[in-house]
Amino acid sequence: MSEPVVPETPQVPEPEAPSGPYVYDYAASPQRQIVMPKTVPLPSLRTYQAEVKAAAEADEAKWVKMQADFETAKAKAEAEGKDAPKPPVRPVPRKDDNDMKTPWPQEAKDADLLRLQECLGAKVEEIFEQAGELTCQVAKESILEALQLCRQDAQLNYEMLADETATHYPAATGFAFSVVYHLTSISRRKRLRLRILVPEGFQPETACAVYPGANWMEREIYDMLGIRFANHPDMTRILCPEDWEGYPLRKDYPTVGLGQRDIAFREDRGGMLERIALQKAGQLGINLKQPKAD
Amino acid sequence: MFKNEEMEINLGPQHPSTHGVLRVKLRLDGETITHCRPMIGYLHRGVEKICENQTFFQGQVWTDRMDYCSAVANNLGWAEANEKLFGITVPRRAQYIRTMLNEFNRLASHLIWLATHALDIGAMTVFLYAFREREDILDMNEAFCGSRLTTTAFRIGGLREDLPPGFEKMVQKFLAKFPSCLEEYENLLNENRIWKKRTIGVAKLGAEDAIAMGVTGPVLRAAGVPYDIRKAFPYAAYAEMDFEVPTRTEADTYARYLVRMDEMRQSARIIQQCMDGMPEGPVMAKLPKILKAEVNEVYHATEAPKGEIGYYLVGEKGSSNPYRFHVRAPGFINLQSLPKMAEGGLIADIVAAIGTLDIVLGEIDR
Amino acid sequence: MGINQLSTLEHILITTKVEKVMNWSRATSVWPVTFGLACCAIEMMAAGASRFDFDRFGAGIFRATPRQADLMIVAGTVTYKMAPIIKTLYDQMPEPKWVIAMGSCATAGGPFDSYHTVQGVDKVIPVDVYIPGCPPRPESLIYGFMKLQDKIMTSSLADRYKDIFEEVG
Amino acid sequence: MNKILRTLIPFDIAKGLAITGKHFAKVFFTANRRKVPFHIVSEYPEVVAKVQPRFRGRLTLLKDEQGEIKCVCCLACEKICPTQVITIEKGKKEGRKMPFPVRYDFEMERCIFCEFCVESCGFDSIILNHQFELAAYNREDFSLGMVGAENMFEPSNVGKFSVADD
Repeated sequence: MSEPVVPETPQVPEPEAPSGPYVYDYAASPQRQIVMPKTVPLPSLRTYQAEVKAAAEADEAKWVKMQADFETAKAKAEAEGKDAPKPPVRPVPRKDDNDMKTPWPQEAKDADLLRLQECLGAKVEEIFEQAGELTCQVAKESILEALQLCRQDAQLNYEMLADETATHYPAATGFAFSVVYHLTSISRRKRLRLRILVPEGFQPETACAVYPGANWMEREIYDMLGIRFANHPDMTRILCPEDWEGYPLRKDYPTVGLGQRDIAFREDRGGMLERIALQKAGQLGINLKQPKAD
Repeated sequence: MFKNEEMEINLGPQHPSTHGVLRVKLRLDGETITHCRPMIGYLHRGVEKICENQTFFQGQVWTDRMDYCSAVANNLGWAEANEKLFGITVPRRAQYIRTMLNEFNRLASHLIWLATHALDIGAMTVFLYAFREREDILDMNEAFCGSRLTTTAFRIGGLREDLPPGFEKMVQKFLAKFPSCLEEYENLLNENRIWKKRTIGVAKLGAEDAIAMGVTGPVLRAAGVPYDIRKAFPYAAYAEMDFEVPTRTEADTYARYLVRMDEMRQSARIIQQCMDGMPEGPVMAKLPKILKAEVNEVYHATEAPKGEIGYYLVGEKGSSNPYRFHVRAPGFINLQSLPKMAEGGLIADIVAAIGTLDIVLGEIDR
Repeated sequence: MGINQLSTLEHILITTKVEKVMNWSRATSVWPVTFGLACCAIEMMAAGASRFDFDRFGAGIFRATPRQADLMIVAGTVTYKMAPIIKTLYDQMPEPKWVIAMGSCATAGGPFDSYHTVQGVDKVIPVDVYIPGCPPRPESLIYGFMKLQDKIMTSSLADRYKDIFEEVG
Repeated sequence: MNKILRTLIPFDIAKGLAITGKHFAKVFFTANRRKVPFHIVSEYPEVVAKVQPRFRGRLTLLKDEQGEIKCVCCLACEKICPTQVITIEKGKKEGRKMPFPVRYDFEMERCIFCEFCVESCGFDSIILNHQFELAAYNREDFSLGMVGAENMFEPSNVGKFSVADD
């Protein structure tokens, strides 16, 4: 069970603001502020149904309370001999006049999802449809099994792994990331989304054995979010330099990086001064060696 | 005295034929490549992270700058993914205009591919000819959106403005001359001995390998798989268009060249149909002033010139920013297959292999 | 006194003329290095292609190696992974050399105010002309290039190496 | 034998030259007959470049007929700007009911010319004009604004597209 990760703001000396009007105020930049999410926007039929039920109950309770208030007010008014107050009208939700129709999660009716549930049994945690897309959430230990089933089963036959990515949910309890696999069946013209929820430190099984194309996508997930995949042939960073610190797409990482604006340059036109030697890439990608003071 | 030794060399990041800042680490046995490892990230700009701090409306400008050769296709995917997230119905005229601009964009992207690919292999003239036609398309981009390259063409729910006056005339003028221009390129290349020697049988990638690696776009179609998202999962106005999906079975560089040339013909056909059947009506759906998402996740894929571009969006309840924004970049996935294409071949052929993948580093690194 | 004056005059006459000729020849045959980073590189290619013929300014020969080039057009976003390479390339260019920062990204990091982007290439190498735009039109690039030509024409050797002379003594 | 001959006699070069020559002749003669310039190269510095009416250039504040700045500091452009290049300071001016921008800063070095600001403006007080010759020697020159900048307020000398014109 992982607690919501409270970000430790590293103590980085602010770069000194050079004079001149053109300098962008980095300290005040909205990109620098970390806003931790408070909710867990994980679409799920179960939570949606619970929300709808809770909302209906609250609505009903409000209505009952309004009626009770009316009764007491009426009794009070009668006792005092005044005119009776207006009976309450149940408020109807306001209808917006626009072309938007929010897609809500719906019961799974598609044959593929039912087939997955039939084959995997209790390993399937949830199936639902939303916005015309099929989602199947499986247990995190049995993702490889589910992928193999999708690839090899004659009725499913999802040949291509279109995309694999992950999302960070720091506010959630019980898990920290969701990893989603988007499968495409070229022959059947269908798409399917598999989803697992993984806690911090858990290493899900790699999909490279079933879909070799997952290699780089999993490296990107590791680079950006810090989820390591078990049995992956080459679990190294792909976009950031090898010695980059932190995982940028986590919610506790600021958009403007940590202490990265300290590149200094000294004009060295003729090559007569001491050359500014390039060092091995430092902590944050680049470290230009300062020239010695004369 | 002579030892059998493998040599390791770096191709890039500054190399004229890597189309940007790609670095490829090669191990050579003589002139044969035994090991090939593409290294990317030299243009990683953190688009996904920036978008999480921007509203849905603002997010569009970042999609322009991912695949800068086909900004309109990226805009289309972004707009459609958002429309799926919010459940917006787009007016029909807007769909037609989107389709038309998307096809123009495919032409521009394929032309720039043709120009640079031919330049890499040694045909300079095609570069000058292809850029000549591309300028006409960019003029149309500018007439419609106000910018040549980074168009910011569409808005969530439709378009900002209708077509400018005189646009139809420009389109017809372009369509009248474009087929003859295509013939010109083919005259220069199709039977060119150098071109044929450097492309036929080079950088093969079979259908099974391609599907396993997740490769999409013309590279997959040149291997004989007629998978085109415009046909398989129609979006915009493609369901009403009559066009073919050109395929080849040779799966080599020359086949990909032919597939792309045929695709340009089909694009011109689609543009003509769009102009003929352009419906009247509004171009923007009725929307609230500020779009607030509900808890929802969508993955919307469209057919960009390079392959399948997919947008994965997670919405947070009551928030106008995307909670998570991820791009399935076609170049990123296609580039994975470079070792499969290049290993066992000659070092000179890796230039052809990189060129035929039609990569744009902006979308690979994002 | 007289001799002294004459030598001063001679000195002025000859050096200014040589400088002028040198500047003229440099300004009219600036060879840029082929170095595209991002979106602006496409517009740079367009500037070199058929409609905006960069050859008209003597700058159409894009060299693939920095050792044969005088001008580096930094066209695109500079990231932390790329910055050391740009510095190396710049160091490899022979003197005299000039740099054009093309586009918002090279000028100031542009829209990409993020963890992996250098906020302006002038943090890594000195820049002579900045061209804003995202990306700039080819005409913008040509205008910026003409500004660079003006700068080359009006520059003098003494100014160029002033700080270095001062330091060396 | 055939191969050697083909290698010796440069057929392909001749073929390529023929195509180029044919093309040149075609363009040359049609252009001459129709009395149109047959070259496609734009003569930019000598001939003023033509841009399309919707072209997005530099941001400009507009004045109304009385010479007053139209901007009323609703801060819509500041909020919608994806790169946060606009900074407005609200203030008051004598003899004016609406708020008056004491400072209107525009950092052009970061601007991406997306025209979202103009789209969001409900008072038509800003436009992106047709100016694209913006190169400068210093980054300071890109910091435009009401304080210390000269032509931030002037309407562009080139006519700018507006939605009403269509």
